[in-house]
Amino acid sequence: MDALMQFLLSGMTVGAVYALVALGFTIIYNASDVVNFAQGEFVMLGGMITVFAHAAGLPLPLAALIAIVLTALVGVALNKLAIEPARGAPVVSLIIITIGASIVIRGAAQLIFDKQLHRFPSFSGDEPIRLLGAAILPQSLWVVGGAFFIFIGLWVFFTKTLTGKAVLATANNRLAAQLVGINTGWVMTLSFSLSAAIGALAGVLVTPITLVAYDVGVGLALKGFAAAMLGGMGNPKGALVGGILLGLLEAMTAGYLSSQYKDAVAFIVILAVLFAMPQGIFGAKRTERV
Amino acid sequence: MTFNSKWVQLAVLLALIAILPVFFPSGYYFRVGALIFVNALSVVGLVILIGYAGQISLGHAGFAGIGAYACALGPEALGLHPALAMLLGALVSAIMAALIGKPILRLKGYYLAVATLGFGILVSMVLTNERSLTRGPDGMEVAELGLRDFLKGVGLKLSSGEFWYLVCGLVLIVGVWIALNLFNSSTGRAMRALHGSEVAARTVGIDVAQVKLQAFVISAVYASVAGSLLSLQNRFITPDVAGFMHSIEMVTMAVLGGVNSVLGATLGAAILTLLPQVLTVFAEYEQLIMGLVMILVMIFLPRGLLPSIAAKLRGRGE
Amino acid sequence: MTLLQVEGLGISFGGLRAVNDVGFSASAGEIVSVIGPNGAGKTTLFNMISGVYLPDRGRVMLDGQDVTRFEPHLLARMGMTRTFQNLQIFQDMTVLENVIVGFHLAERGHLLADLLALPGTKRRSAEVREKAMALLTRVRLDKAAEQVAGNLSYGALKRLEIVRALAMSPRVLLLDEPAAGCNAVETEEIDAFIAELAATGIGILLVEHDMKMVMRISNHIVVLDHGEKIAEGKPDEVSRNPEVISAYLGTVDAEQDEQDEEDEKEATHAVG
Amino acid sequence: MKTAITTALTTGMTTLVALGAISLSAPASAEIRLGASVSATGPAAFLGDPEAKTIEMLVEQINEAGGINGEKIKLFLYDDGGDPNKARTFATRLVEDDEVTAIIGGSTTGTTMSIISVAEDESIPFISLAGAIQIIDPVRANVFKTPHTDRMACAKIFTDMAARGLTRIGMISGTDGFGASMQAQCHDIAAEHGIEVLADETYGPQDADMTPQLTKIAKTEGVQAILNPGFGQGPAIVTRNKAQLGIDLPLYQSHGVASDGFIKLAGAEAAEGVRLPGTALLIADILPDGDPQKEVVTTYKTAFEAKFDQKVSTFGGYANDAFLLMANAMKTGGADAEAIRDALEATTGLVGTTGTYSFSATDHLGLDLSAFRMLEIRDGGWALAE
Repeated sequence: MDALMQFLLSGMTVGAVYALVALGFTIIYNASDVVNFAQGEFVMLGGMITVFAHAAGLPLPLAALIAIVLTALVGVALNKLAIEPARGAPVVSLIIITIGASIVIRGAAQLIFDKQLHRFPSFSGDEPIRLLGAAILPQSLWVVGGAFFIFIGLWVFFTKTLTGKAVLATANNRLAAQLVGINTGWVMTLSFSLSAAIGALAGVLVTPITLVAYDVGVGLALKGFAAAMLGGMGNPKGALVGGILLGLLEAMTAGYLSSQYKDAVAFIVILAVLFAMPQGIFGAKRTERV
Repeated sequence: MTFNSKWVQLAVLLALIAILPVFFPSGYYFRVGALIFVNALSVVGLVILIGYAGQISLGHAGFAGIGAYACALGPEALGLHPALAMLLGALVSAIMAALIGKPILRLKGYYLAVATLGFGILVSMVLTNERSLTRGPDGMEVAELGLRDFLKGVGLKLSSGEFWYLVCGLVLIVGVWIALNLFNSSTGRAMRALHGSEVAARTVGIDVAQVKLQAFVISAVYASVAGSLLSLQNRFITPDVAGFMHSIEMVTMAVLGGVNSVLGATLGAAILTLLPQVLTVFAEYEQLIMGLVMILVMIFLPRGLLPSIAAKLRGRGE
Repeated sequence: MTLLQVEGLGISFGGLRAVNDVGFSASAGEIVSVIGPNGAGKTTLFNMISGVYLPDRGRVMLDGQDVTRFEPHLLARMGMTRTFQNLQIFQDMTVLENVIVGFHLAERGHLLADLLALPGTKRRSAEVREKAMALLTRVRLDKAAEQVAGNLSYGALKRLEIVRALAMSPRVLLLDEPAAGCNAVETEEIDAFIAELAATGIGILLVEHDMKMVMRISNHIVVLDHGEKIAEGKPDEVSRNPEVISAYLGTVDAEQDEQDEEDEKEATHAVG
Repeated sequence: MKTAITTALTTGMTTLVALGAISLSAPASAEIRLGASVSATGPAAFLGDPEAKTIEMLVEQINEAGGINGEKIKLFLYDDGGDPNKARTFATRLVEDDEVTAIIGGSTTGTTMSIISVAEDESIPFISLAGAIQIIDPVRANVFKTPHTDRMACAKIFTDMAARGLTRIGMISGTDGFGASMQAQCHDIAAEHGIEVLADETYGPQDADMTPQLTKIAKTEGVQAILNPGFGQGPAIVTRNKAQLGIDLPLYQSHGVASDGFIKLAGAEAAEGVRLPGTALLIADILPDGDPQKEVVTTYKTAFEAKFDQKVSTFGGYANDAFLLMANAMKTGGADAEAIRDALEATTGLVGTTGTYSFSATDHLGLDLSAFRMLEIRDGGWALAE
């Protein structure tokens, strides 16, 4: 029983990490139909900048804030320099562009920072919280809380605010959005900076648990992408559920089957879900118009 | 027509492969050449899948892994000759592609991307984790093909580099020939048609699911043979060959050179294989430059290097 | 004799009945037109008959065989094909290749033969190429044969789409607004061409907005409104039907707006 | 038609130009050419990064001091990114194009194995920096290595466990090359040392939480200690997770994390009491003055930390030792590959940071367990466990 509880808590922690990355994918995808494979690099930047700013003597909250702002700027630059100029390119080209961007960011981080692993102190100490015979670190609660907070924020943003609706409208039909007076250029800037900021915040939250190095982005982006697709790309609910589900799956497989094949089981489930629901769990069905 | 573009393309490729060695200052260039040909071979397969049929795959390194490990395991576990093992690998890849392609190819765009990605990761995971068979992440040694010794026996003495340059060059030419045949055949046109409009292709009687599957299987065989050639040449193989980054590298090569053009894709393979070799002087900046090249080509030459350059040249000529 | 029979066909999208209980039949050599205001469900009806959408209710019979829910490529093999309201051309292929693809069923051989360019494949290819050129000549597109299809004018593409469909020697041909966007001369040309086709014994199902054209060439007219069949009969009968007149008069303005909106959506869809 | 020709010509020209661009560095003369291919970037970067820095630093030092027998060393250093395929290409390049007389490198077992086939074919002496036993067993004429084998690390750990009466253990290993190789080696020799492996778990190199695996191990009846072969962030997370779960079993890490960075990442509190087999390099400060390794570790540590503002690691030490061995052999062998190989094989009693090397025709590792020291983390620092 307490073992099961521990697996659940572990799954929640890891799942929340994936969900945080997956949530970052949502906004850019909603605004531009681009899956940004550089999303993992935003997470890395969030962690690395905080580490170095903190090491330079800044208090942790200020370091984190600087990291989030700087990463948001990187997001805007990514949009202006790489995505906007290639608007309308086919999916393959966009995948190559964002992967290229992730390689550039990683290469730059390796030059600017270093190749070492880093971590900064947990926000609320390392004294584990005991729960029904299982233990969870306070930082995990920060991560899970962060995922839910961002989820609710995004949900409100997309359904209740005019700006959020403008983002959705831009993705749906850019021309029409412009015609009704939406500044689509601004919407794109906003979306990229928000996505990048969410990624950076994720990096700040997870670094005390997962540690950070210049090359952690690829792995995170892959899992986040898988989680987002599992839940249905573009839907914040899908990102949250997909992430948590993926984390729980891995933890349960590691706990009860084989830790060797926990990633395999996760991907098999994703494949199975996509066969049954080609748009993911919460993805919108699209009828082909002819 | 006595002369068509298929034969011109093949002739140019053949001439390049035959003439370039004259300029090679050392045996190392043969190695690089052979690598280019191997990469080009798997990329030509992707041209069929992505360029002709318009389907994406981020997991084709998985098939390269199957081909590579078939050559490592076949001789050891089944006592097969490495050449037969290569055929077996191609067969296994084809069967795997047919089995997973059927459900996967119903998906579109990013969903197809994540599904193929999952497949690739599964293959590399099996290769990494099944230690008793594959020796795990440290990799395993691969048997000698034996053909070089045979050639030596009949009086043709080639260094390892020269031999593989020749073998990979010849296989690439065959691969390109097949891809060009396909382009102008009924099946090839069906692939390109469904790329243009799936629904229209269906209404003229094209079994879209089947044609997509054919493209997937053919490209898988290309990747598998390329993987086999790589492992036979290196005499050593690790699960990295099936890794995600290798899949990405393959797609990048294809798209960079021009995914609709067999020769273009070959050029893409050449550039991306050469780049790290040229950039060793700036090793620190290698990644940065690599990423920038990917972005810039996609923005300024969206159809890929070769088609864009060719279009520019043609424009000036007129 | 009856070639195509549609019985009680219906489909709903998210609870909304787009088409409900529509039935009619068409014989060889006959031109049956489906008319109605925009949003009446004409294209949806076509999509169901041609297997693009799966109907919720009803049957489609081709030559006495139940072909409901058959995939489009199977229907094509049985001799039914179609064109599209908003062109579905293989943009990156040449004009000639577009038509050759239409010959797919006649040309296709074994995959291995294609890969190795065996003599049989080459022979079939050459035959088909010749036939395709003949078809292009018929619609005066032979000069453009080697051009990339995407470069052609709209009217030319409309004709190209029709000959592509003809390439497979269909017994039943569904034409979705073949004259839309064409000028008067082109319309007349297409008009004559369709009549010619019907004369060779092809059963033709036509969706068309140009009422003059419909009245002139149709043998039989089916009128849809709000997804339901409101009238059916010979052209002069239908044109006098008061229900038909009110359906048209009542929606003339709304119709145009809706059409524009749809076109725009399509355009962006194609770009994306 | 015309398109096809232009297209084809363009391809041809571009390929030619690109191929021409490779040969920027033309060979010069009167120097000893040393080749190196290490994984300075990629997943094995924290092996390859200090290795690359060490080799560059040492070449610079020796050339400033006048070279070997008056001849300068020219270093050709490539970054294979941990990719065995690239490593093989660079090895070919080193041998065929740069015409080096000896090679150091191969940060991982995979890259090492790729370099081996080239070195063996062309009879170029090669010192590997990777751990697996298959590199030197069976002995290959031209292949040597400096790190202890994984098998020796297992033996060292098991000996210590047995001495403490811990005979039934649980293992949690990384699935990267290092972890997987050591996991297999430990299994092989566990019985010899009277150790029983009751639980055997793994984790991926990028995993963020290992509590399920640790819970399983802790729940396994009779487990007395935990062994964690792996490198990178994995061992740090395992150590933290173990503390989080309050598992009160002794934890052994591998030599893969023998650096000060590990204590920082795992946190001094969680890492307290962790034991691992390490080299003298880590405890240079507390090494008694009479220790034979005192001088060499202090020299290297001081130079490296002064130059790079970065703590030394065991891995940089491997490169240091490989270079010392190579330079020593070059003193007698000059720029002749075969003579260097023979001199290498004849090396006796060369003191390095990892241990004292004595090669022979049947032993191309030349280390024994004596140089491996069982270290324990106490109060956030390293201490000798024995």
